[in-house]
This record gives sequence, structure tokens and C-alpha cells, in this order.
Amino acid sequence: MLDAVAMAGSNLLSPMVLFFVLGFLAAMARSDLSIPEPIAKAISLYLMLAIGFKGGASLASHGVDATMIGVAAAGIAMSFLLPMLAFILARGLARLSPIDAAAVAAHYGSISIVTFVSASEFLRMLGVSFEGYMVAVMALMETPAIISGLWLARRYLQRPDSGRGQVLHEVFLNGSVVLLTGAFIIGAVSGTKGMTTVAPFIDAPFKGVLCFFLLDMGLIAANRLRGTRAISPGLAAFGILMPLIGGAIGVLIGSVMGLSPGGTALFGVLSASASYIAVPAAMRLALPEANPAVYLTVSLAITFPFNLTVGIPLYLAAARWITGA
Amino acid sequence: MLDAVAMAGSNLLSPMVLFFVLGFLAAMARSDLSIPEPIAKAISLYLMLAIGFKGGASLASHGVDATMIGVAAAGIAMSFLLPMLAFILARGLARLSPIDAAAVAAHYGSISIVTFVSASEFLRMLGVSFEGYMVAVMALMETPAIISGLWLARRYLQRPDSGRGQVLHEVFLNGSVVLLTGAFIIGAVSGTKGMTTVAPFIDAPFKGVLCFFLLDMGLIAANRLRGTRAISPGLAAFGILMPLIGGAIGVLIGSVMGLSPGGTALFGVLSASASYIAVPAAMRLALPEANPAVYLTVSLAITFPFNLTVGIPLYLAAARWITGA
Amino acid sequence: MLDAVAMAGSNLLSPMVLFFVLGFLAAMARSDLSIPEPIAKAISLYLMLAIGFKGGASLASHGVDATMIGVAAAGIAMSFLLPMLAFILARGLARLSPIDAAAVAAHYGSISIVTFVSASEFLRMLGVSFEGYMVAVMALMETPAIISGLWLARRYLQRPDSGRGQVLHEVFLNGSVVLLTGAFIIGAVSGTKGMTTVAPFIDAPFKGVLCFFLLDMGLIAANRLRGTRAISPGLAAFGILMPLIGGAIGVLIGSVMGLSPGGTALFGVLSASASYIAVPAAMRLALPEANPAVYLTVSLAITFPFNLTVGIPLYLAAARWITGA
Amino acid sequence: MQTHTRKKLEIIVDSPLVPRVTALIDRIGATGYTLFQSIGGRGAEGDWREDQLTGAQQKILIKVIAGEETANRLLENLSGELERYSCIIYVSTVEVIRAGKF
Amino acid sequence: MQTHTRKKLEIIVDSPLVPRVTALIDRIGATGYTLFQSIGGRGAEGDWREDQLTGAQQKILIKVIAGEETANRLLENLSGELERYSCIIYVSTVEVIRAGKF
Amino acid sequence: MQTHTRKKLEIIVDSPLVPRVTALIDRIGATGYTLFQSIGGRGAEGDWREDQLTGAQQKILIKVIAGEETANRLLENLSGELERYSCIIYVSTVEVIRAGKF
Ligand SMILES: Nc1ncnc2c1ncn2[C@@H]1O[C@H](COP(=O)(O)O)[C@@H](O)[C@H]1O
Ligand SMILES: Nc1ncnc2c1ncn2[C@@H]1O[C@H](COP(=O)(O)O)[C@@H](O)[C@H]1O
Ligand SMILES: Nc1ncnc2c1ncn2[C@@H]1O[C@H](COP(=O)(O)O)[C@@H](O)[C@H]1O
Ligand code: NA
Ligand code: NA
Ligand code: NA
Repeated sequence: MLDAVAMAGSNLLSPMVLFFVLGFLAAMARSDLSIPEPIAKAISLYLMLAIGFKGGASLASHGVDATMIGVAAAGIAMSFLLPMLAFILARGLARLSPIDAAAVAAHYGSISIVTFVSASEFLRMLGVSFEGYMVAVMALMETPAIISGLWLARRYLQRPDSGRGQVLHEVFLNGSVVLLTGAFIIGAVSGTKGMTTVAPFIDAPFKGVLCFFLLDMGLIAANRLRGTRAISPGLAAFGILMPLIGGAIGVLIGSVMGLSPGGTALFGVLSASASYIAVPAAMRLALPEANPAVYLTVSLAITFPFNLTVGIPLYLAAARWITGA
Repeated sequence: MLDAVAMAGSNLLSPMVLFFVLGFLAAMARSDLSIPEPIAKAISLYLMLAIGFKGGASLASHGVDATMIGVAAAGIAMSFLLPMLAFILARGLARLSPIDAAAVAAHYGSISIVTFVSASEFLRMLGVSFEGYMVAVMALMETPAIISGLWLARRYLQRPDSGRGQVLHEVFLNGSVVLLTGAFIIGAVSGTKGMTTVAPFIDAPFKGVLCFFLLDMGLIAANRLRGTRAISPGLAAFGILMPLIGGAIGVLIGSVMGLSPGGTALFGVLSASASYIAVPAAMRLALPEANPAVYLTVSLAITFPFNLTVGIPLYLAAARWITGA
Repeated sequence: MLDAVAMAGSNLLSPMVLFFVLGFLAAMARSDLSIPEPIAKAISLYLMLAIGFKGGASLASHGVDATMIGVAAAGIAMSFLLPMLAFILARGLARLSPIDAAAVAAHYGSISIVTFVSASEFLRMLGVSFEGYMVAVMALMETPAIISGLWLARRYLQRPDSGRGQVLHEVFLNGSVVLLTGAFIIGAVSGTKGMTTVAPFIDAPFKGVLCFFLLDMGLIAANRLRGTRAISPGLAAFGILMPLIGGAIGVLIGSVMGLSPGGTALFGVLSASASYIAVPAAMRLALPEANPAVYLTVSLAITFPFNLTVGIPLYLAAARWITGA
Repeated sequence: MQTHTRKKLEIIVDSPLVPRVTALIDRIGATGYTLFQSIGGRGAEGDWREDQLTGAQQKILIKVIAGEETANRLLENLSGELERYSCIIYVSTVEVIRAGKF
Repeated sequence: MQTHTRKKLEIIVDSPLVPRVTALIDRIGATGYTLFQSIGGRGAEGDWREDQLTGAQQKILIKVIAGEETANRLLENLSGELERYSCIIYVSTVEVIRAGKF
Repeated sequence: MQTHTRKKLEIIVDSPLVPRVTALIDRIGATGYTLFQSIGGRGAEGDWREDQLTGAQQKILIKVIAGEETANRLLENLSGELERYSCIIYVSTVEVIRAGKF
């Protein structure tokens, strides 16, 4: 426990979290500080490319682990099933309409790339190693939740399924899924030699770029919080409780599957985090009746900051405790 | 004196100044070379983040200097008072209307971040050290001049002060002030350890990024010069005389406060330089009667190039002479 | 021959080509992956700045070669004359209208910077050295082809030459020409010392940035291919045959001029590649009757991918064979 | 100068829906369209500014110049297709020179 | 197709002033607005291109669809509020389908 | 509120041609113009999306508010100057408050 508190402290004082806090405070104080949108998008692409490539290269150098297939299957299952849990909680605790609850549920089955990236930098900072293929697991967990969410919503909607083709297409060929997976494969193919080639671009400046991006995430989170009337106490509670439950389940399953303490913590992080890229775009198209102010606000402005500051060290502490490390 | 000439030469042949000249010549020849605007903004944010963080980290490792409080107070006083001098000169020499003169005056009390950054790279190149907290002094000098400028203008305006709240807000929560100050504090909190983490992003590529940015500054300066009818011989003379006077006063005060030769030179640079980010936006809002073509042209197209090429080595030579280094 | 196959293989598995393929496949599958436009433009500027600077610095450290003047003259002549050949082939093989054929011809006389950059990274990977001034030769070859193309077209157009001044201006002060040449000169002036200063920006991350850019080139090439009805079998054949012929001539002349094997290969690459920046903009202005779908598609979607994957190793193999290396 | 009367349709719609709208414009037989990005707005669903990473609320403005009849058909089809979505559509009258182009 | 007549107000204004204008639009009771970025222009104050770092001359276009009465009230208030500033305002007539939205 | 009738000219044109069009606008004596970037479209020449590095197909929208007479002169000159180029031009009627500005 003491350990967890110390870890939480060192997490809160890392430049990454401090830049998030700076962005958050600046937007709360209505400063006109802002990152141009094409830059934010480019950095987001950079993070995916870099994390994918590094994961693939690490797979190439450490080889395929016996537990890999199991963890991948467990990840897909989690992404499919967590929305059911999230739906019940969103209905009961946050009192959302069925449609809004289904849309929110889809977000929590999916994952947040920045949360994963921040968690893996945190592990690296503490010298905790983890399985390189966790990046591939992340890519696999990104989309199944969308299907669950739409399935949940469909039971409450009286309308023909127009545009379903476009939605499925959007789901499986979403840019972030394609880039993550593609970079992972390229990393695996190019291996250590390829890594040496591109390391000065994707490895050395990575943490600094992440700081810059988290500054923007802080601005975005606070702007959402400030501008919204969509957040009720129940929804706020959901935004904190749901990652705790998801994270606990994730840590439990991760350790059962035989992941290292670091890998277990990351599986917890994936389960605890909520999407803010792939899922909102899909919901907008397939479930326009759902209110984007609700799902974007709870995902970006409640759960993301919670995970970044408190959640990550917590899931690591739990992973260490449960794996006996 | 010979020393100063040699220094000026090595400054003029640095890649930074050469890229500025390239941009300047390209725009003068009406080339279609241009840096996309979101990129220019992002680089500007990057420079603030990096310079702020480095300043804070340097403060953390070298500790607070006895002279720091004094220099900070002197900086604030300079920012408040230089506009009075600039106003008189802008009226007398450049023959500007009171409103335009007040707007211009506000620019010269404030500072130019790129000029400061170029000067500190120049010092580093020559191996001249300076106080890390000069970055904080720069942040403190950014805004007081706006208040002086508005005070000067108000005496000539017969109108109620609408929107004063928004202006004060704009002044104190201006994005560049917030980012500089925030990054400085984060740098001070994270110290050497944080610096190691983000150095490959904010330190190693810094000079190269600055070259890219100065290319854009050259384009912007020459485009302003080409497009304008706002520049008179008197205004041009003002744009060169005012930094010389401000720089001389700054060097004098810096040495009296006990700064190192490098710090003294930077205090001169801050006093000599004119704002092109925080002040124009505030003037646009608070003093829409002032002509932006006047204040932007003299600040960006006359004073900035002058300081970058001739001014910086001059202020250093003066600082060395006066501190007896 | 075996050598060439092995080289082609190692080229195809380099991260650079793999990222191009990823982008190509993503766009073919209609993924929504996309690089924001200002970012693509900025990377393109970065590549020009970096390659220009590096070429100039290399010239400064290795000195001017005796063959340099000859190669420069040969490059200019190639750029003037290749369009004649391309015009005949575009008329005969691709059955284009005279106007479209002239526009296409101008593209093939000029050069593609990314193809050159990819080729020089490929050489570096294999440890094959080349003359630093090839960058200057590239800059010289960029524009003469435009004049040839317009001259070819004029024989078929019954109209007064309005806007010829603007076109010549556009041609000689095109942003990419100015930046390449300017950075080359700055690199030559700053030499090794300047290179050390900016290396962490323009050298270390260069290959990684190129990967990112080639991802975008893949997206662009496939999007063009997908969206077009402009591509006929004849035009596709032209897009592959023309670089082969141009490359063969280039390799022959390069070796005759006494270039090293690496330099010879690069001269082949320059002759084989087709412009996609300077020439299209000039054609749009000077030859609006030509269909941009034709020249952009054949240049970006046929010839560029062909050169990147198959052409580059081929021209190197030919250069080695002909120079007896 | 001789001009011809045409209709200008403007549609402000979520960016994920743009492909569907442009496909419809093609199907109806309009001769073209032009897309513009908006950077913020407010409507029944509340405020939004740029797309803030998610792209979910980003709005695109689509302009179509067309003859009265085509415009009417487009309007009818669009109002059916987009009924459930957050979007606005409005029409005005414009004069053009090259009648054949629209 | 049944349409309803509304007014479209367009305001081109310095970007630092946008918050003040949108606050006014809210206060007057229009149902929404959309913002677009311009990339250059010319007027009484001369030429400008993009914002060239300073942001001081960047212009934003604000479109508001509203009923005649709301539009008139907005126009009157705006012309007072923005009198001292560099900006232009113009109004045209549009047809909309969903009358309730504006 | 007292308003004055003016013409709004809109021109969608290839970006390399913008300097030529704005020079013409100046020559004709219009009081100003504003430029907007479009992000895609379709016309007789087919589809395009952003400028995809080449800048060759990028279209810019130019808005000009002017009196009827100036607008007509502009229209005539433009249709001559731009005849060979891929572009569209259309005109509508707007109401303005400050008559002196246009
Ligand atoms: N009255 C209006 N005038 C101009 N734009 C509007 C108006 N109402 C809505 N919009 C735009 O259309 C988008 C969607 O509107 P809504 O579906 O009402 O949220 C808003 O975000 C605005 O950008
Ligand atoms: N006649 C006009 N037509 C279109 N836009 C204009 C016109 N006059 C001014 N503008 C725009 O409004 C801005 C401010 O105008 P001004 O206050 O006259 O300098 C200019 O920079 C243009 O972007
Ligand atoms: N009917 C139309 N409505 C709106 N925009 C159009 C229309 N026709 C053409 N455009 C725009 O004008 C550009 C050039 O048209 P074109 O010369 O017909 O290829 C197209 O790429 C579109 O952006
Ligand atoms: Na999750
Ligand atoms: Na100053
Ligand atoms: Na060529």
C-alpha cells in the first residue's frame, strides 16, 4: 500500500502528468492556449506509429510468448463483454437513456491509446518490463466493443439498419486500428535492425512528444468539462467506478493468463480505459441518436484524467500484489 | 570593438541567421515558399515549452540566485516604463497618432521570445553562460507593457471602457505566458531527472527547429515589408533606434543588478526586443482604433531582423564591456 | 543479377518501403487513415531543408569535384531533353492528346525529391557512397523541363500567351527550388560546424520522418489510383517504361561523366523520376487545358511506386554493372 | 451581362456523414459540390470547437449549385436520409453565367 | 417541397472578437451559429494573409440562420457592439425545411 | 433597421490563380474580398480532396461584396480572364448596413 502511494506520487510528479495538469488548469482558467488541430492529429498518429513499431520490434527480438494467444483471446472477449457491464452501470448508476448508455458502454469496452502509452512510459520509468505484444492486444481490443454497443442499442431502436455496411467498414478499417496494426507488423518484420534505423525518430523524442500531447489532452478535457451540461453526479461516479471495476477484472484475468506483473498491469489499464477516437466516430455514424456530449465528456474529461493520475499506479500496485511480485 | 565585429560575423554566419535571411530573400523575390500556419504555431509553442522547461530545470540545478528577486522586479518595472519612452519617440520621431503610438509603445515594453531564444543559442555557441531564471524574467516582462500602452491610449480616447475584463483576462492568461510559466515550473519541479527524460525532444533538436522557425520569420518579415504602405522613414528609424536605447538601458540595469555578462546581455535583449504575439492580440481587442499594419510591421519587419542580426552581438559586446568581462 | 535481386529484396523490406505499402493498402481498402495536409507539407519542407543542408555540408567537407560542373550541365540538358522523348512516348504509347502529352512530358523531365531521398537512404543502408553535390544537380534539374513542356504544348495551342510572366516566376522561384538551393548554400557555408549544430534535427530523425512521409505517399498514390478514370493500359505502360528508359539513359550518362557508382545510380534515379510538386503547379497555371487527373495519376500513382520499390535497386544494379564496381 | 438563375444548397453535417451525402449528390445528378471545414459552432446539441481528436463533432459545409429541379430532388432525398442526424440544410437563389455547367 | 423563409446573417470579424459575438448571438436567442476560418483578404485596413503568428488580423466568418425578427435584433445589436472594430456584416434570404430548428 | 442592397460574388478557383483574381478585384475597384480554403469537391474534372502535396487541384473560395455596377464589371472581366480555367462563379443579393463600406 505504501508502495502504491509512493508510486502514485512519482507518477503525479512526472513531466507527463504535470503537462496534463498544466493544460487542464489553463483551460479551466479560460486561457487561450491551444494546440492547432492538425498538430494534435499528427502527434496522435505519431504515437500510434511509434508504439506499434516498438511493440512489433520487441516481439521480433523476444519471440512469441506461450501466453500470447490466450491473452489476445482474453482481450477480444473483454472488449465484447465489458460493454454489457458498462451498460448496466450506466443505466443504473448514471441513469442514462438506453441509447446513451449503449454508446457509453461501447467506449468502455474499447481502449485509450494515450492511457496505454502513458502507462507503459510509467512502467519504463520504474524499470518494470512487460510483454511487447501487449500493443497487439490493444489493437485487437479497439473494435469489438463497438459491435456490442450497437447490439445493445438495437434492442431499443425501431428502425431499419441503414448504413450498417459503412459502420462495419468504419469499425474494422478505422485509421487508428490500421496504423497500429500495420506499424506493429512492420516493426516485427524489420526487427532490431529496423528499430535502429528509426529509433531517433520514434524512440528518443517519444516521451517529450507525449508531454506535448498530454498538454493538449489536458486542454481538451477541461474544455469539455467547462462547456458541458451533460455531466451529472451519477455520470461522474460512473466515470470513476467503471475504470476501477474494469481495471480490477483486467488485472485478475491478466495474472490468471500468466502475464508478467508489467503485462498484467497493462491489461488492467486496457480494460480500465475508454476510447476517444475509434468509438466516437463509429457511434456518430451508427447511433446518431446518442448524445456525443455525454459519451465524450465522461470518457475524455472524467475517466481519462482519473486513469492518468490515479488509475495507472493503482493497477500496477494491484498487478504486483496479485502476481506476488 | 574588434571583438564585437568578430562576434557579429560569427552570428551572421550561423545557420539560424542564414535561414532567416533565406526566408527574407525568398519572400522579397515573391517565391511561393511558405510554412503552413498550424506548423508555425506549433513550433512557436514548442519553443516556449522547451525554453521554459530548460529554464526551470536550470534553476532547479543551480539554485535560486541572490539577485533573482531584484532582476525580476527590474524586469517588471522595465516593461511598465519602457512604453513611456517608446511613446515619446513614436510621437516625435515616427510622427504616429497618439493611438498608434500607444499601441506601438506597448510592443516595445514587452518582449520577443524568438529574439531571446536566438540570443541564448548565440551565447551557448560562444560558451557564455547565463542565469537560468532569465526565462522567468522574460515571462514576467511579457504583459505589464500592455497595461502601460492602454493607459497611454486612454488619455486620448473619448469612450467608455467596454470589454476591459476580457482584455485583462487576455493579458494575464495569454497562451504564451501560461505555457512559458507552466513549463518553467514543471522544469523546476522535475529537475535534472525530468530533463533527462525529455531532453531528446526539447534539447537535441532545438537548434534545428529554431532554424526552421527563423526561415518562417524571414518569410513573414519580408511579406510584411513588401505588402505595406505603413512604413515611413521615421517609423523605420524608430524601429532601429528604440531597440538600441532599450538595449542600452537593459544592459546598464542588468549589470547594476549584478547579473553575469551573459545574463546582462539577455536583459539587454529583453529590453530591446518587441512583442509579436501577446501584445498584438491584446491591442486588437482593446485598441481596435490602432492600425495593426503599423505596429506589426515595425515590430516584425524592422526591429526583429535588426535585433537578430546586429542587435544581439551588440548587446553582448556592451554587456561584456560594462561588466568588465 | 543475383545481387540485384538480393538488393531489391532488402529494399522491399526496409521500413521505408513497408510504410509506403501500408499507406497504399490502407487507402485501397478505403480506411479513413489520413495525414493532415499541413503536416504533409511541413514534412515535405523538412525533407528539402535537410537534404539540401546535408548536401551542402558534404560539399564543404569533401570539396568540389572535378566532374561536378559536367554533371550539373548534363543534368540541365537531361531536364530539357527528356520531355521530348516522353512526349513521343506519351503520344504513341499512351495515346494522349498533344496538350496532355506535353504536360506529362514536363513531369518526367523534372525530378521527384522523395524518390531521390529514398534512393540516397537506400545507398546509405548498403554503405554505398555518393557525391554530395548530387543534391545541387537535383535542384538544377527541377525546372528546365517545365519550359520544354510548355514549348511542346505551344505548338498545339492557338492562343495568346497570357500570364507567361507569372509562369516563369512560378518556375524559377518555386518554393521547393528555393528551399533546396538555399539550404544547400547554407549547408556549404556552415560546413561541418553548422552540421553538428543542427544534426539532431535534420540527421538523426531523418529516416523516421521519411517513413511517416512515405506512409502518406502510399495513401495519396492509392487514393489517386482508386478515384480515377484517367488511367488506361497505355498510360500505365508509359508510367513504367518511361522511368526505365530515363533511368537507363541517366545511368549511362552518369558513368560517362565519371561519377562514382553511387552517384551514377542517383543520376539514374533523377532521370527516371517524375515531379509531383513544382511541375503540377506550373502546369495548372500555364496549361489549364491539360487534365490534372492524367499527369498527377501517372506520376504519383504509377511511376513513384514503381521507382520506390523496383526502380531504385535496379538503377543501382545497372550503375554498379556499368561502372564495373 | 446575361445570367441564369440557379439554386445554391448548403448543408452543414457531421464529417463522418460526408461520404453518404456526396454519394447522394452524385446519384441525384448534380454537376458538382465543394466542401469546407468549419471550426466550431452551436446548435441543439450544444457547443463544439474543432474536432478535438475525436472527429465526432466536426462539421463540414457542403455547397451545391444546381438547377431548381435537381435542387428540389436533392432537398427531398437529403431530408429523408439525414433526418436522424444532427445537420442543417438551407437553400438560396444565385445567378450564374455559364448555364451549361449546372 | 414545403420550405420556410429565414434570414442568413454572415459576419466577418477579427478572431479575438469571436467570443464576444457568439455570446451576443446566444443572448439574442438564435438557435445556433457556425464558424469558418478565412485564410486572407483585403479591406479598408489593407491586405492580410493567414495570421502569421500574431493572430491579430485573422478573420473568422460566422454564419447564423434565424427568423426575420431575431435576425433584425441581432443585426442592430451587432452593429452597435462592433462599430469600432474592423468587420463586415451582410444578410440574405434562405429557405429551410425544418422550420422548428431556426 | 435601414439596410442597403449589394451583390455578393463567389468564385471557386484553383489556388495558383488566386493572385490573378485578387489583382483583378483590386483593379475593378471593389473595396475588398475574403478568401476561404475548401477541402474537397467534384466538378467536370472529377473528384479532388485537399491538395495532396501537389497543390495543383486545391480550390479557394473568394467572396466579394460590392455594389451592383462593380459586381457586373467584375463578373464580365472574370468570365473573360478565367474562361480557360476550371472555376465556378455565382452571384447573389445581400443586404448590408454600412453602405459606405461597399
Ligand atoms: N441557427 C443556426 N445557424 C447556423 N448554424 C447552425 C444553426 N443551428 C445549428 N447550426 C450548425 O449545425 C450544427 C448542428 O446543429 P444541431 O443539430 O442543432 O446541434 C451546429 O453545431 C452548428 O454548427
Ligand atoms: N467588399 C468586401 N468583400 C468581401 N470581404 C470584405 C470586403 N471588405 C472587407 N472584407 C473583409 O473584411 C475584413 C475587414 O475589412 P476592413 O475593416 O474594411 O479592413 C477584410 O480583411 C476582408 O477579409
Ligand atoms: N455544381 C457545383 N456546385 C458546387 N461546386 C462545384 C460545382 N461544380 C464545380 N464545383 C467546384 O468547382 C471545382 C471545379 O469545377 P470543374 O471545373 O467543373 O471541375 C470543383 O472541383 C468543385 O469544387
Ligand atoms: Na476498456
Ligand atoms: Na522590450
Ligand atoms: Na526525371
